[in-house]
Amino acid sequence: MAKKKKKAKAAKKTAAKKAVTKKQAPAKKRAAKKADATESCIVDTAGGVHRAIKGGRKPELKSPTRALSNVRYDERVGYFELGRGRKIRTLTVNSVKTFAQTLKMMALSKELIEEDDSATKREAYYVSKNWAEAKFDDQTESDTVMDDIEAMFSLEGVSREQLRFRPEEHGGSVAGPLLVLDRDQRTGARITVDCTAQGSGTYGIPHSVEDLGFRTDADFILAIETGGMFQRLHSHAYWDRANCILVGLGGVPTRATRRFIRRLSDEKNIPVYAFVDCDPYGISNIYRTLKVGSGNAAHINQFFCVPRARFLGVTPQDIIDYDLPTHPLKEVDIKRAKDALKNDPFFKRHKRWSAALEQLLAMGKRAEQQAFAKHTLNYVIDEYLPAKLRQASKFLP
Amino acid sequence: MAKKKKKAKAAKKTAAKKAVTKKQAPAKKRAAKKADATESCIVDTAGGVHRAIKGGRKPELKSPTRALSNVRYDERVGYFELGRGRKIRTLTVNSVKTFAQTLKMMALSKELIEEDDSATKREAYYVSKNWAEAKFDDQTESDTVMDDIEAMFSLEGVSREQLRFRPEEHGGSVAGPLLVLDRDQRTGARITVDCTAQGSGTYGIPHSVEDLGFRTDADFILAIETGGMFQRLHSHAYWDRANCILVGLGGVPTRATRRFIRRLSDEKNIPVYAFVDCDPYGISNIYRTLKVGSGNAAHINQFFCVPRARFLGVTPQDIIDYDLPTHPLKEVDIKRAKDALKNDPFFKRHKRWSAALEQLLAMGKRAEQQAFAKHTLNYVIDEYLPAKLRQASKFLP
Amino acid sequence: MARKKAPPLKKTAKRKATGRATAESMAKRQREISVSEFFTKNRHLLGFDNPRKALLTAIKEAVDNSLDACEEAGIPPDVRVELVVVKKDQRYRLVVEDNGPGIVRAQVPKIFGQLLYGSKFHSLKQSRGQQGIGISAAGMYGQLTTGKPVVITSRTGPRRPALEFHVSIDTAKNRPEVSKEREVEWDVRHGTRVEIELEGRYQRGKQSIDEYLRQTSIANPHVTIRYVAPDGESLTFERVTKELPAETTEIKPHPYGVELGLLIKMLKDTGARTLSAFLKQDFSRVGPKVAKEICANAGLTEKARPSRIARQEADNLIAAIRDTKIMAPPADCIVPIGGELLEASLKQQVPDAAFYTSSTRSPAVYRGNPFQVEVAIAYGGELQADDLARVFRFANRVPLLYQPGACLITRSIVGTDWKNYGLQQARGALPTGPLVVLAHVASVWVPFTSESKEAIADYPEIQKELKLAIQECGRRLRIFVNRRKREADAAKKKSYIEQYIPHIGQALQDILDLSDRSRDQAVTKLRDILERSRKM
Amino acid sequence: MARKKAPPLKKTAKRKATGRATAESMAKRQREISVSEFFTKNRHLLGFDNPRKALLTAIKEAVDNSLDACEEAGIPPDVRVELVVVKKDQRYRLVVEDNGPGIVRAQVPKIFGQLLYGSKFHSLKQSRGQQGIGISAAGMYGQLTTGKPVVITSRTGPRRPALEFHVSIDTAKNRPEVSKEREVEWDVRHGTRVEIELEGRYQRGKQSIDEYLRQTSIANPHVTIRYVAPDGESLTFERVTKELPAETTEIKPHPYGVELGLLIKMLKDTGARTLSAFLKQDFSRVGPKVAKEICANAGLTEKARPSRIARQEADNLIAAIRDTKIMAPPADCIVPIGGELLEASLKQQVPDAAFYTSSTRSPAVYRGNPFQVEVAIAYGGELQADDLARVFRFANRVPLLYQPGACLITRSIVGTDWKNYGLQQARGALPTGPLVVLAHVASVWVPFTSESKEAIADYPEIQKELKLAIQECGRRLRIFVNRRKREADAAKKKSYIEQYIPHIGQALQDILDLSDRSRDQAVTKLRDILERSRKM
Repeated sequence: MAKKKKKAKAAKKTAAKKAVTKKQAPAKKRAAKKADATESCIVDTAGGVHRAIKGGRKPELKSPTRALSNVRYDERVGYFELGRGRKIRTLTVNSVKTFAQTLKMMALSKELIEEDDSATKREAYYVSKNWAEAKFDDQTESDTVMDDIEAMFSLEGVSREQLRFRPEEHGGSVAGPLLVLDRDQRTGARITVDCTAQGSGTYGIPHSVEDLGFRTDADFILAIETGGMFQRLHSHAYWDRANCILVGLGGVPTRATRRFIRRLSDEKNIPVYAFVDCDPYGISNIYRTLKVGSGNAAHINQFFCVPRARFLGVTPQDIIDYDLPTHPLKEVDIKRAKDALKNDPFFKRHKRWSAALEQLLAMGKRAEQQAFAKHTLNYVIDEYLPAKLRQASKFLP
Repeated sequence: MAKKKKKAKAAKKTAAKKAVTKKQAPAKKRAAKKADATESCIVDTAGGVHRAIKGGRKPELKSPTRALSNVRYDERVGYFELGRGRKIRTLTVNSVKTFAQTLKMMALSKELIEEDDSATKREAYYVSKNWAEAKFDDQTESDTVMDDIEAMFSLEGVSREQLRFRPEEHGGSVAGPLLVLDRDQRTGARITVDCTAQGSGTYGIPHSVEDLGFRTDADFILAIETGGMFQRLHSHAYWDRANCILVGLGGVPTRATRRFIRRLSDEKNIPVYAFVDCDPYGISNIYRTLKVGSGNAAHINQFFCVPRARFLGVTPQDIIDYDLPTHPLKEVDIKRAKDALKNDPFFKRHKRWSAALEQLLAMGKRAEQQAFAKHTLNYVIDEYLPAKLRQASKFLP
Repeated sequence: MARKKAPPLKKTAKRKATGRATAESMAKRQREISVSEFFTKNRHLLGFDNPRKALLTAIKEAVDNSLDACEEAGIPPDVRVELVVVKKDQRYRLVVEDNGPGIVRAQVPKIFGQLLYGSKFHSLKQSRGQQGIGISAAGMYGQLTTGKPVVITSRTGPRRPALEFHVSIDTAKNRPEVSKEREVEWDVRHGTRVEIELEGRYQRGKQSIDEYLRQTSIANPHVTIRYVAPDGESLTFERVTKELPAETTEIKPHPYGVELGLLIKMLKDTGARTLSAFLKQDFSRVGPKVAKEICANAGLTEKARPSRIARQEADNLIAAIRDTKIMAPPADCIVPIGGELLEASLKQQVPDAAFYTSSTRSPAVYRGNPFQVEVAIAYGGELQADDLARVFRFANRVPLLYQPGACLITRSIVGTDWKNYGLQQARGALPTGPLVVLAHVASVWVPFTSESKEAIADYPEIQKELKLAIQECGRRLRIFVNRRKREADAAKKKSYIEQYIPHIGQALQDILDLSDRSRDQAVTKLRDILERSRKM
Repeated sequence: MARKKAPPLKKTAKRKATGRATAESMAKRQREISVSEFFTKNRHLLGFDNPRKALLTAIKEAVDNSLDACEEAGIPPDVRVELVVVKKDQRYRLVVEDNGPGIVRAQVPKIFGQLLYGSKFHSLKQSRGQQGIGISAAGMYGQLTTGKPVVITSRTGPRRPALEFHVSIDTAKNRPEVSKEREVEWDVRHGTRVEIELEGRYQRGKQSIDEYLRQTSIANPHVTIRYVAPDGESLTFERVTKELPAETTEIKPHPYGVELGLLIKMLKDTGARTLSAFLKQDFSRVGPKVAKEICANAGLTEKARPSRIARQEADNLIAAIRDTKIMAPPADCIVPIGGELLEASLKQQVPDAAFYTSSTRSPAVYRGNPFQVEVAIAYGGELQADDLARVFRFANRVPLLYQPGACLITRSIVGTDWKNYGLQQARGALPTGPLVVLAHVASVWVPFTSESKEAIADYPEIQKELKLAIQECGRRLRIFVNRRKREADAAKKKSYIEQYIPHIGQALQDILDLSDRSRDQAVTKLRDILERSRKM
């Protein structure tokens, strides 16, 4: 037993390192290593439970406290980090059902790793239908257990995707000078997908991006909020003109999209510029989440945040400089902005952001990224983006 | 003037034919012809207005009545068709503003065609900000005018995409044995996108699919409701095993996705099988809309409906045959099903569908397509789909 | 504390002998209770629930009396109301002074020192006071809370002396006690002045004295009221007209409103010798023909002696009356304010509206009592557009400030569908908009929901009249609103043509590659076409 | 009809000479109004608004009188109520008969034929009747609507004759008229029987006679009521105990409840020679020390003659009383029903609940009046779980059926947070659940919101006691509900362990590749660990 434990620990360390590694490794090899490390984590956790039982103690599971109070923001790290707060769940009469379900779910994860498969939250819920009394009565129950497992293993540097639970949502769209190194789904042979060669179509980010490799000489990644703007830039091959990779977020980016941008920017060391609507939703919910994550899901920030991201626009000052058509700020906008100014460690940390939000509130207006169409449809391509990019160093942090 | 008119009319006829053509033509040529025809339509309509004014009459615009009462369903045509009901809009004092905006919007469309560009609804709204008093005060206004123009030109067989107004929404995801013939966005050179060569990623359908060409030897197209199921089938390269093209709908399919499936199935003459949840939403809102369209947007059905679609599953009988985990039907489900049975020409026409809906109501239950995970995660690949496909002729119509 | 157990029955019997009561011992304790004692203990029944309301109620009773007296005497009322602080927020002295006919010496004590003494209770005639309780109750409340008598000064004519009385109530007997009576100097020709010191609390706002006086002035355009508030500020509500309301006449009861008990009493008390004469003399609207018909229907001879009519026969008589068609009672016993005056008054107090209208219904009858309803509204202008409509309620020209929710007037306004008249209205609520609604119910007997006379009770006949009057005002309001809207529309259309036709020209030029000249021709032509059609 | 224009002022002056009134002519019309006339016209103030309510009110007044009389005489009441149809849905004859002490001959006419005549108005003692209006008002209503007198039969002892009286009211004078008096055969030893014929409408259901009698029986466990309904069906509510409530004693007023006016009157009327004696004799809880302190605080000598105390001095006296600490009034003037009996009674009428409890508060005081509150609840069992809680309200053992929304009891229940006790409750509403709440307020003077005695008025002191009693019941309810829940939980946990531990074993085996034996050992061990902890 002792031997096994040691081995697991070593694996865990490797996994933790890998999660932030910048060195490129062949996809296959990395994938296998990761799988190994994840499995060891599961075995190690279950082993702890078993040991407790054998010793006549109540078994415990430890996960981070998920609350804003247990979050810290350090600019050098670049995202909201988990604090030291931990929640210990002891197996009691009351928690026995959830405990059983948690362990069953971990067993399912191990099985998925061994069979190199994955399951959505919903599939996992249906799998539980075979667990007799331990089955979930509805999906919110199984989602909660899965979130708990995710938080628990995040302490070991293992993400939900590594546990082989893949999200339900679509990935974003990609176009531009990027080669994605992947494997043929049939043969497992190495293949390369050229994101400049999709015609008017796009490369769709897969649900799990852990095992992808990249090759690119792009100068930056442009992360775009709306489908309409992404399509305009793509159909005019803006990526060619500016030598950049376009990523269409489609609103708040999915986990896969965030992880894709994070890995791409980390591994290729290229900056990420966010181009979103100028409103508290675009600034806070989309950009802030992309860059530093959110407070109440801090345990996943280490995987999903893109600390390299900078804010290209639309800035409150742009509304004035470009005489953009605006809408009045809605109640919810004002509330969101005030809340960010008051409570959000990110905006509080960056004076320039506080000033920008104050400016927005003072104007009482918001503008959409497509508002440049007022000048001419391609004003954004011909004027706005080039002008902005000339002063990239002045982008909001 | 007379000469111009004749030419326009001829062009119009061609356009109408092209819209349902099955012969394959080189993309470039077709695109150019279409653009020509669309432009002629616009010129012709505006010409009619001008002639009326010169004659001292109030100009009129004619569009189809958009109501369920003006819809007919003929199984041979395969989708809900517009009836003969027409609405005449006369230019009066009350309608002068909308009339002006409609003509301005048509002028914008002509400009887009001439510049080979396109605009989203939102961009069009912002373009109007330069129209002084004729500008739209909010986007719902401009959307309404655009819907009216779409309905008006649908009578000429011209779609909104041909008018170069592209939708805001994402297209669906595609994987499988399909070559998409397109043009390089930079050079305009012909290129081919191989949908088997996207690795774990996918081919993202562009916002406008009018000018795409296809090459494939797939046996069928499998249209899948959920991202989770699409990803399972894709990651196990099910498209290779079953020689089919997988299209992930992501809920109710977008216009681009519907048009993509329609054109692909028409031009390549391959059947479309829908694989959706077994509930009134999957059956009516997703499948019925995909196949025959909806009553209140009948003017676009000619472009977007996929009459070739058949219903693979999940059927109410599947719930019994495969002992699927279920949820109780919700109030809204029951209402929707009863409404379909009572009012929907499609379900009323097909006895087998009426019976299936009755069966669903009698059971009082619904099942999701991921429910097969109860057996094993890949039960759907190993058992369900093969069994179903052996009896494709028995699919619900 | 645990309940003390009652002793078992046996013991009770024993105790009965010693302590429990018998019929005889109980009889000894029976006593008459005077009506003053009764109302002292139940003062909330009269509107003296709390110090704030008490102050307002006392003023109201005094002003009502002054107005009634002036009008009866044909004098346009000048009323002065003054409120003096004795102890802030605790004790006030109220002074109400009028230019009425005064009160003769012998009557003063009873009017102010005896409950249920008055001239109006038995007469069917429209007046503010009804029961002879109000002013003496106010005095009693003052006496109870401050121990001070009511001070009345009265002069009945320029050549007669002004007399001052200090009057208290002996509540045990409901009889007045005059502690002082003397001649005083008073520089008015005739009139009455009442001073009451009482516990009270002074407050401005919704149910305040200011508001009560303002509304009184609206419903009484012939009255001038001067008001000196406790802080010394004075406020004057000037009369709009010097014309007094037409004099009302007293009527006899209408047969439809008579119950068996009252009929028996009337039969006993009448001076008439025959049943037929009794019916004709003692009732409204009974002529020889109707009397004959009633008698026939009741199976009684017209010559029957009223005092000999037995109970069962009287019962038949009631049934016969209900079966006989009898004309509605005469309406000259009630006098509405009148549309013109009501609008003028409303305009003076709510000056900034854009539209005023009113509707005065014909008199109608409930339970044999004639009544008449009138409604006026003010709309638009500077009135608050997003508040609920304000409602002024009046009964016999007296404003009703309390219990709006319990009042038939409020319910009738709420029950009207104001959406028909272009206003917003939530279910079960007053309409929302720049609207003031004033409603007045005048009757020889206004049915209040309680003796404190704060709300009008539910009678379907009155509700129907209220609704009809409201609807008439509503229809005129709709016409006004529609006309406004049409005018705005026409202006908008004219500018529409000017604004948007050039854009049509521009768009046609863009699409059809027209020359500038063609474009301008099209614009001109189109303008002609539309202008022509607009004028048709 | 357009308003007739009033003549201009000049004409008015002329008319004055001919028709308008003067002080003298007005004086001639002034008249006394009898209290009977007043209440005849304002009968809704007494609960005779409509025929249905009139029937219930009349029964209530008669039954209240019977119970008060029996209890005073120490006789466990047997009351018989019969309702006879005279004309369906129009006219009924009401008979209420008791085994009380009877009424002496001389008192019968006044008790039944004069309003405001009674024994309880001036005494501070807990009883059902208070004002001496109820039963004579019922008779007056009968007379007014049917013309018939009230028929009373009374026997004061086995050896005395039974006498029958026919009594009417002369409403103009508020005096009784006896139209017949005779000896009759009556086979009861002592008691009173009242018959009233009146207009009415009979209905079962929520505010019905059946319901009133049933609730009366709950609050009066020592009473047996037999009821014969108009359809001849009879219903008996048997007593739960033969013990009468403890006899209450009459108390003198407490100084804290006295206002200036009353104090002046008492000073005038007292037989005491000195101020100190007056305070000690005429008030509760004033001993030599307190009397001395009051006098000192008021700056008055103890020897002062009460009749010479001036108004201002009396005013000081009031202030002094408020500044002096005086013991709460004695509580033996009020008698609660008592927890045990209340629960027993509730169990008899609401038999299918799973849990009963009650709380009787110690007596407390509002405005110098002692009062006491008790609350009982029934919960669970067969009671409707998704309805609002049912509420039974009582004042001095009399059920209150009308105006629940205006009543302090309802407001206190609504204002309690029942979520604390495991029930659901919407904002501003009664709790939802299988719950019946009974509340009783006993006092020497119950403050009603109107003379029809349908709802208890807002006094913070009473509300506080109500809330405390409700909360005490609520806490016991919570304990009951929690115990139930704990029992269910324990059973559930036991089965939890059995159900889920094997899955933990299975999962550990899957993840750790355990042998079957290791797995089973883990399962056994884990079961031990959990069972052990569960029992601790």
